[in-house]
Parts: sequence; C-alpha cells; structure tokens
Amino acid sequence: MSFPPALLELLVLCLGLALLLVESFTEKQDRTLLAYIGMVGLGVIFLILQLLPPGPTGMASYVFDPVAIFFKKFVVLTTIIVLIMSVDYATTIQRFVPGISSQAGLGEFFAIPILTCAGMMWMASAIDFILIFVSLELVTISFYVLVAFMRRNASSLEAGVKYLILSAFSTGFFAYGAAWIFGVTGNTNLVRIQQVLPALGAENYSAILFGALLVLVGLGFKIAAAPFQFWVPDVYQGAPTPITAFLSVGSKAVGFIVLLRVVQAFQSLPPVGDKVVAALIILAAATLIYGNLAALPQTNLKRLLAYSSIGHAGYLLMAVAGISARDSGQAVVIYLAAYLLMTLLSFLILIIVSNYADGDEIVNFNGLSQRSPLLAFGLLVAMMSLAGVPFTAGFLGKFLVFKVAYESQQFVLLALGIITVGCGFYYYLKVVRAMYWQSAASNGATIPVSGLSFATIVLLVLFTFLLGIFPQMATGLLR
Amino acid sequence: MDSVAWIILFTPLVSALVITLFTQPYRKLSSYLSVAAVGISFLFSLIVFFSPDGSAGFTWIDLGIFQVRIGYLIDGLTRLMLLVVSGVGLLIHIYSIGYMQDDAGRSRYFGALSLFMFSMLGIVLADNFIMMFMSWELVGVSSYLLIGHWFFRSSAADAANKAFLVNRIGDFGFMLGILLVWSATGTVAFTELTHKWSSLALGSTFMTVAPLLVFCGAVGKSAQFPLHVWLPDAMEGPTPVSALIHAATMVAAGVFMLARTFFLFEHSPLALGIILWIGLITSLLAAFMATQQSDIKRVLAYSTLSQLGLMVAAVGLAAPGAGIFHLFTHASFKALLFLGAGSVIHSLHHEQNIWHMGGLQRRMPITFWTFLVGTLALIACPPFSGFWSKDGILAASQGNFPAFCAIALVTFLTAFYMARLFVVAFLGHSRTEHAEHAHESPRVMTVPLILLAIPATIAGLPPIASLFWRVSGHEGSPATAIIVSLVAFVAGVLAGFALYRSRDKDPLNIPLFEYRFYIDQLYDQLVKWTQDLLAGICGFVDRWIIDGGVVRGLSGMTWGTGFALRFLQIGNLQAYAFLFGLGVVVLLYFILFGVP
Amino acid sequence: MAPIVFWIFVILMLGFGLSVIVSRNPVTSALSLVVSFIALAALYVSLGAFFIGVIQILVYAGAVMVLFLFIIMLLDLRVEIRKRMNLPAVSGGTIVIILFIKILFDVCYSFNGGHAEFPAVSVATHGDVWTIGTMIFRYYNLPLQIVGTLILVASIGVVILSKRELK
Amino acid sequence: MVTLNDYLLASGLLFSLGFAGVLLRRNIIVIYMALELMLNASALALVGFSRFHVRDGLPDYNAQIFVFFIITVAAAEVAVGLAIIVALFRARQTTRVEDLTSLRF
Repeated sequence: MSFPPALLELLVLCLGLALLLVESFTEKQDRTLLAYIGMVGLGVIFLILQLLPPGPTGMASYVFDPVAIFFKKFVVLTTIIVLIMSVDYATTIQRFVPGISSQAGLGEFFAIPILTCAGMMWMASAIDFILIFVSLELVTISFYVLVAFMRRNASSLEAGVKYLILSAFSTGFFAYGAAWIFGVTGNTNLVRIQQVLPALGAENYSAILFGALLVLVGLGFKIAAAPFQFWVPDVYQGAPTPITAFLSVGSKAVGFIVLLRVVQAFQSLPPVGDKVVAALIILAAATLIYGNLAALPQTNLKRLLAYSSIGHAGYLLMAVAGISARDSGQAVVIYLAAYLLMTLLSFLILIIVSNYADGDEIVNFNGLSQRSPLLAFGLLVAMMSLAGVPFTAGFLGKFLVFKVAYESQQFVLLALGIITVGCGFYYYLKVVRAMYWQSAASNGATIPVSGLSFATIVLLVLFTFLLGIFPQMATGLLR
Repeated sequence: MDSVAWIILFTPLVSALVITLFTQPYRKLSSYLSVAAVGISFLFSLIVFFSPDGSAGFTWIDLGIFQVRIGYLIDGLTRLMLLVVSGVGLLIHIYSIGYMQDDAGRSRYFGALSLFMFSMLGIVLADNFIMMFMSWELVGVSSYLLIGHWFFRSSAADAANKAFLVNRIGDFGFMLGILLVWSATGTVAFTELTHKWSSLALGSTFMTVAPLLVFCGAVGKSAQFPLHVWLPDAMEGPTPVSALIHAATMVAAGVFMLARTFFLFEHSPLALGIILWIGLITSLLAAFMATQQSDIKRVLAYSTLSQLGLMVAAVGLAAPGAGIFHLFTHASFKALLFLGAGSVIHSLHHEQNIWHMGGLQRRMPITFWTFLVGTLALIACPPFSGFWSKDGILAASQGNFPAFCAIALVTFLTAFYMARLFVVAFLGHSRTEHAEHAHESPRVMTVPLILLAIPATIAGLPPIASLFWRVSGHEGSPATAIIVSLVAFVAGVLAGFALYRSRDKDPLNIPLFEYRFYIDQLYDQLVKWTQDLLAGICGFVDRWIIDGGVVRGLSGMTWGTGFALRFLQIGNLQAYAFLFGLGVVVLLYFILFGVP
Repeated sequence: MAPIVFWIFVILMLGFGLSVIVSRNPVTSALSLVVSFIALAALYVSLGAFFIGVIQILVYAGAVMVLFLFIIMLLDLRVEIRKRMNLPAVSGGTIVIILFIKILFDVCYSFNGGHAEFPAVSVATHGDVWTIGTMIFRYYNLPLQIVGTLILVASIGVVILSKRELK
Repeated sequence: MVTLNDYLLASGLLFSLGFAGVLLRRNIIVIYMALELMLNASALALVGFSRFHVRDGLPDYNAQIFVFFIITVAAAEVAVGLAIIVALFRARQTTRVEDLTSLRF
C-alpha cells in the first residue's frame, strides 16, 4: 500500500481547515451544511481506515498497529456522532453565543471537533512522550475552547474554568513525570524505554517509578480516575452536551490507549511494572467505588452520566490493571467499543429530549415511553447496556473485564466490580423507571426527531445488540 | 432432520420478532402470524416424533474458557415434550384468537406468546445446561410479560412482579448448581455429563448439594413449596395464558428438567428423599387450599400445584418416567379445564367466583361436557387418562408407606374439591343474572376444547399411551394401588356431592385453608421486615456515608466534618485541586514506600 | 560555572517564585514570575542550553508576562482584601506540599548519578540552534505540525471566547 | 561543584512552589501563574537531564526539543486560559475560585 498512514491525520486537519475557510468566506450559507460536510469527510476517512492494513510507518514515534487503527476509527466515529449531536444542539449554542448573525460561532463549533479528532488520532499512534505530549495538549486546548464555548452561559464558563485549571494541573504532573522518565532512561520513546528498562540499576527504581506515577496521574485525569476525577461531574454538566459526549468518549478513549502503551512499556521491568500495576489497582478500586456510589443520589441525567462515566473508567482500569492477562488489551478495546455505543446513544437522546423539555433532569424523562417510544426504547437499551444486562454490548465488556481480572488474579477488584455492578443497576434503572413507570408531565406531545438522529439512534441500538449477541464480531475489532 | 429441529425452535422467534417490530398496529395479522408459527412448529414436531434420535449444534459464543453452545438433543423425552408443548400450544393459540378478540394489546399478547413458545421449545430441545438456563430465563421473562398483560390492573402488575422475583430465587440456586456441576466436570452438555457424573469421585456432600441446587430451579419454576406462592397469583393473566404457561407447559418445565438431569440425582438417596417430600408437602398443602377457594381459576391453580407436587414426588421416588407420563396427561386435561373455565369466564363477563355461577349445563353444553371430561381425568376416574398416570405414581410409591398414604390422601382431596367445583359451578340453578344469560362461546374457543377432550380421555389407555411413552413398571401395577386409588376417588366424589349439592354458600369454613396456611402473609411480613431493614441500612448509608462522606468529601474532608463545612465555603475548585494533590501524594507515598 | 553563580540564580528563581504565590497584588505576582523565569533562563544557559534560555526569555518576558499584565489591568484587579486565614485549607495544603517535597528529596537522593559531576561535553560544531533546528525539522516534524494546529485552535478559541459580537 | 542533583532539587522546589500556589491561592489568575511555574519546573528538569545524558559528546538535544514544545504549548495555553478567565470575568465579575460553585454535588 503506497498510502502513508500518517497522511490520514493531515487529511482530517485539511478537512477542519477547509471548514474554517468556507465558514469565513461565505455569508449566507446555512452553517449546519458545514457539519454535514464534516460528517461526510470523516466518513471517507473512516472508509480509508477500514481499508488500510497495519504496517510500518518509517517513523520511530508513530505506529500504525491494529490498536492504533482501532482507536483512530473509534475517534473518527465518535466525532461523526458528536457532529450529528451538534446539529441537534445548534439552537442552544445560538442562544448562548453572542453574535450579529443568528448562526454566529456555529461554524467554529463544528470545525474545532474535527481538529480535536486529528489530535486524538495522533495520540492513538503516538509512542513517544514528545508526540504524546503535543497531541494530548492539542486535544486538551481544543476542549478548553469547546467546554467554555457558550460564553453567555455561566455554567459553561464555570465548567471551562474548572476544566482549564485542573487540566493544566494534571499536565504539569504529566510533563514532570515524563521529564523524570527521560532522566532515568535517556529516552522519550516508549519502545526504546521498554528496551532499556531491564538494564536499569535497582537504585534508580524509585526515580523511574516516581516518573511513571506522575505520568499516571496526568493520564488518570484524562480518563477520570479517582482521585483525579473531581472535575468530571461539574464539567460534564456545564459543558455543551455534544462536547460532554466527546469528552466522555473520545478524550477518555485516547487517555486509555496512552495508558495502555505506557503501562505495557513498564512491564519489561517487573519490580517497577508490578508497582505500576499496584497503583492501577488502587486507582481502579477508588474509581469504582466513587463513581458508582456518588451516582446513587443523582437526579440530573447529565450528571448521572458523568458519574457513570467515572464508574466505567473504573472497569476499564480493572482491565488495564490485569495487563498480565493475555486479553487485557482486547478487553479494554471491546469495553470501549461498547462504551462508545451506549454513551453516545444516551447523550444523543439526552440532547433531543432536553432540547424539547428544556432541562436534563431525570424528571424531564417522565413518561417518555408514551411521548416518544423510540427515544424511550433507545435510552432503555443504553441504560441496560450501561448497567450490563446480558445480550447487550455492555455485558460483553463487563464480562471480558471480569475475566481479565480473574485471570490476573485481582480478586479484590473482581469482587468490588461485581458489587458496584449492583449499584449500577440501581441508578440506571432509576432512569428507566422514570421513562416507563412515571406518567408524563404536562407536556405530553410527541418529540420531533430529525431523520439523521433517528437513523443514528437505530444504528447505535442495533450495534449495541449485535455486539452483545455476537461477541465474535467484537473480537474482530482488533484484526 | 437437522433443519427440522431448528425450524421448530426458531419459527416462533421469528414470529415474535416480526410481531414486535413490524405488525404491532395490525392486531389480526399479528395473531394469525403467531398461530401460523406455532402451527409450523407443531407440524415439524410431528415429523420429529416419527424420526430417530439425534443431536447437533454449533458454538454460538466462544470466549476461550467460556463457550455457549446452541444444540438440540432428541430422544424419547424430547419427542413427547415437543408434542405436548407445540400441540397444546397450538390449540391455546387458536383459542386465544377468540378469547382476546376485544383486547387492544392483542399484538403484544401474541408477540409474548410466540416468545414463550420459542423459549419453552428451547428448554425442551436444549442439549446443555447453559442453553437450557438461558431459555429458562426467557421463559421467565415471557411469563412475566403475560401475567402482567393487563398491567393497568395493579393486582396483575403485582402478580407479575411476584412471579418474577420468586422465580429469581429459585434460578439463583439453579445457576449455582450449574456452576458447581460445571466446575466439577468441566462440561455442561447433558450427554457428556451423564458419563462423567457417575464416575465422579467427589464427597457425598457435593453429590447431594449440587443436584439439590439444580433442583432449586425446579422448585421455583414448578412452584414447589416453599416457592409456590407465585402460581395462584399468576392467574391474574389472561386465562389462555394460565392454561398454557401456568398449567400445561412452563410449570412442567421443572419436572422436565428433573427428568432430563435425573442422572445427577440418582446417586444421592438423600437428595431424592428431599425432592420426594418437597413434592408431597406441596401436593398436600395445595390440595387442602384448593378445597376452600371460590375463584374458579384459583381452584384450578391449586390443583395444578398439587399435581406438580405429585410429579416432583415421582422423580423423588426415582420414577421420573411416571412423573413425565403424568405431566403428559396432565397437560391435556389441565389445559382443557382452564380453557373450559376461560370459556365460562368469557361468557359470564369475567365473573370468576363459582358461587356466582351455577346451572350452566344447559346453557353451555359443549363447555359443560368437555369440562366434565377434564374433571374426570383430573380426579383419576377410570378409564380417563389421569387415572393411569396417577396410578403409575401410586404404584411407584409402593415401597414407601408414608408417601403412599400421602398420595392416596391427595387423590381423595382432588376428587373432593373438583366435585365441589363442578357441582357449584355447573349444576344446580343459576345464582346471578350473568349466569342466567350465559351462552356458549364461539367456535374458535369450543373446537380446541373438543380437541383437547380427546387426549384427556384416551391418552392414558395403555395401548395408546405406549405409543407416546414407555412407563417402566406400570404394566405390573399392583392391585393394592388400584384399589386404594379407586376407593379414594369414590369417597372424594361422594363427599363432594353430599356436601355441596344445591348449596348457595360454602357449608365448610376453614380459614386455615382459605388463607393458604397464611404462607403468603408470612412472606409478606418477611419481605416487609427485610425491606424495612434494607431501607434502614440504605438510609444510613445515604445519610452518613454518601452525604456525609462522599459529597462532603468532594469539598475536602480529612479534617473532620467541622473543618469540612468551612472548607466548603472556600470554593470547590480549590477543594478539587487539594484532593487531587492529596491523591497524588498519597499514591506516590503508598507506592514508593508502602507497597513491599 | 561557579557554584556561587548557580546558587544565586536558584535563590532568585525560588525567591521570586515564592513571591508569585504569596503576594496579594496580582501585578506583583506577574512581575515576580518574570524575574523568576529570567533566573530560570540563566540556569538553562548554565547548562549549555542557549537556545532554550533565549526562547524562555522571549516567550515569557516578551509574551506571557505582557499577557498576564494586560489581563490584570483589563480586569482592574486590586490587591486582595486581607481575609482571615482559612486554617484547614492552608494547613492541609501545606502538609500535602511538605509530604510532596519529602518524597521528591528521597527520589532525588536515590537517583544514581545525580551526585557526580556532569559528564564533559564538547561544543556543537554549528551551535545548538542549528542542531535543534535540524532535529526539529528532520525528526520532530510531526510534533511541530501538531503544535501548529494547536496554535491555530488556540487562536480561533481566543477569538471565539473574547470577541464581543461574533460574525 | 554543581551536580545534577542540585538542578533536580531546584526544579523540584520550583514544582512544589507551583503546586502550593494551586492549592493555596484563590485568585484564578495567580493559580494560573502557579501552573506556569509547574510546567517550567519540568522544563528545568528536562534541560538538566539533557546535559546529564551525553550523546556523541553533545547534550541530548531530544530533551531540549521537548522543552521547546513545552514552552510553545504553555504559551498557547496561557492565551486560551486567559481568554476563558476574561470571559468568566465579564459574565460573573469575579476571578475568585470560591465564587465558582454553581455546579456542585
């Protein structure tokens, strides 16, 4: 194949730039057209990714292995769905962005996620701390802008500031940790680090571990691992909902791929690797407990999804902590695939309903089954899958994670995981109860759903089931 | 041969999917689709009936250590059950067309019915525990949907919940049992297990506990004491559902499962003893309760319980063949009785109290006569089918005197309460206006009655029965068994007639029986106490751990609640940063210096 | 480099760093930040990293400080009113910091090679700007492009977030 | 004699100062300055390590390039961060963290 894989990100970048140019040089065009162009363009990128075989790239810091391909597809797909959500969300954006024309700022709102997507794709391939750092920062800085985008909305700004400060804080730890890792090993490249680590003298173990733990802290922030997750509920609630979805799926996923690569690199030196795993176990346990317990009293669906996203980070960390098991990476990948389906499904329905009901409290979903059976069913499937009911994608993910925990003998985590699944059932069913058991509030009319969103919901529901019923499909994700 | 079994299994599934996804608005079409699907299943079951044994399958989910196989196993047991399930199912589907005529949720009803057929056939065909368990759960789900079909009636919704929850208790044991068996032998396939289990050299405790856990599944599904409480309440569902699911097929699944996995039990006398007595206790309790019920469907429900107890007791007597034979005859006559009751209820505008009926023999002749056939079969009047099968169980208990007495007593009680039901509901004069204006049900309902009356009459006769099922040892049925059974039957019928002839209200009043030995009340209390306890614990957790710990913890605790409150005023971001930093330091400290 | 010069710059850097976080007036903080960073640049130079030292001064003294001062003036931030010390926050934070410093010292002292003199280096033939430039364009082209994208996003973001009325 | 250790301690103390600033200050702008201190501390550590790891008689320039990127990114981050803070000030007339508590629990 003569197509160099590194060109893909540049294509995405060009797509983003093209949108920005079109945005600035047209006056009367309907801005949502830009979103559609973006979706089509990303769709083409997705197809190319589907065709490209993994192989060498000729660069030391950039790989194109099956995992990278999976994550690239993952973020491209996420971005497409985020754009679909953004179109539905455009009215809210217009309300909170001051402008001369009615569609001011919309073009940027559609274009920046595409640039973010390029950053995430770079992260998926990066195996060098320098490359990881800059692409991570590209993603982070675009999220600063996107989270605070609705600047007439005080919540959005507050969320932006909280994300800004805490994210920069975590970046500080990440950079300092990377500096120490370089200092001990003399390398920034993970492959080289993995090679030189076994020769490391025992007196340097605490130095390398110090660096590794600080890097873990920086990544822990991205993936919302406790105790670095405090920003999550506030920021998720305040940010524009499509961006919340983007944060909770895309940003978390690329955090996990970097985490996987870093943890993998440290496995070549067992005394240090074991301690890194010990740290992961602590983080996983804390995250599971915090995410699932704190979700119990929530009454706001967006916030509930934030806590649930923390909880899911806990399960994913369980899988990473089981790195000694053969299928650890596969479990992470499949869990994330399931997570993408169900989380984006919930957020998409949340946007449609809250646009209409003007609120994202759970009570706004009362009697949804009568007002809009499709939306109610979609959210039902999403909640079932998030809770881990059999025959949904979420069950498969949890099953594999528990299997990995079992094989790597993390029995405490396994027990904790099973208990917290129980908690999960409680708070996810709360939403289902509202939709199916409560009667609708005053506003009983059906909720209009655009054709594109309709198709997306149907596809997401379909794949949630397909992945749950035919797990072989999922194992094919990593060719 | 290969494809035939798959067609039997999957046609109802296709129908269920098509109905739920596409034909929801077209109620007529949905009902015909569902009937056609079960018709196809029935036709192919007939083909299977005349085909040789076989088995096949494929691996559905392969996740390394864990594999799920979908496969079928056809032997004599499967053949008979296929015929019962799809045959009775077909008749009840047809009957439902008439019975559910005016129901707005007809599509939903037939969709759930098709789903039920699929999962029930899945249990029957399954060649391994996992597939059986999945179908088992699906049966539970469809039963839940059907009991709660009229969910706007709170009693129906409650009954559905009760059935579902009670069944979960049994299924939990079942699942543990399967896991134990799997961990001990490494396989879940029945044929392999049969060989491996007998050669298993494990302690007798294990060999008793594992089968008993599997038996828990049957206790739940076949409504055995102490989990029997859901079945009478399940009568809140539409009557055809009661006939199909809660009389003929699903509740018999437990007995079928015991017969299928009998190899687990035969090596443990203790397990068999426990099964025997649970069956007998259920049977006796239910028979006593049935004597004081006034709801026609409840009387039938308790008689179902009682008969299921007999079948389970037959397994406990190491005669699963006799149990299955009784299952087979019971399916036809109990479905007949329920459908007859449904016919009465339908024409009396949903009147279910037998004291509001009476004098129906002239107004509903077909229902009357077929119901009589069913009653005679149930109370073991020779030569109706029930006589032969009950006699088989009685014969099997010959060596066990207490069991023999208990079964004889059940036979007597059965004759008594059925005579009571029959006399009060059908004979004498009409006690209400509805009963006076009753008229025969439409043909779509009476034809299934007639069709079911045929097997209820003749299926037990040895020459015919041997076509379907070979009951070992039945030929040499000892004279004592026959005599005792006949005496009990005659005494019961006479007592029933004597007491209830031309009465307008019940001359007997035994609250203990009427209130079902207060078992439900006891359970309700228990549930209430547990709920109170749990609510207390949850409240405590919520107040002190979630509120006090986590929520305040977000804003920074570690310095005690007093400080924490002031810390809250500083503002969250700083508290977050502080906790972040604290987390970093603790993590570093713990990992660098703490972990050995 | 003479140890005395090194220690002077270290003390300058840390002293003004401390001043950043303790002064009540944000303007003082911003100016202290710059002095601290100039001292830091001197440390870079002492390590032979001339290019880094130069851009440190250019970026921080030239751009970042101006930005900070500009914003402080724009928002018209005054000296913080002296509030009662928030004892739990301050003491909690202090304990965390002290623990962190302790861990840091342990790690530094355990680090092998940290106590020896730096290995000798020759001066790069073309100077370090040339070397760094060549390496950036030869090996670090991809990160450079990503940083370009990053700056693009940042500038769009700044416009979006602060323009009074968007087009 | 100045050793690597001295540089590392200096950088560590600078990092801790930044850390302390984030934990103890309440003015968002000052917190932001403290964050800059943290980033620069890692830059100092990297330059120290660059001098420590000698390759072909030259310092390891890879680390200096890392520093170059850190400085660039930090500058961009400052720009965006201050823009958000200004927007916040316009909306809420505050730069104090304790006023930002409308999103909680």
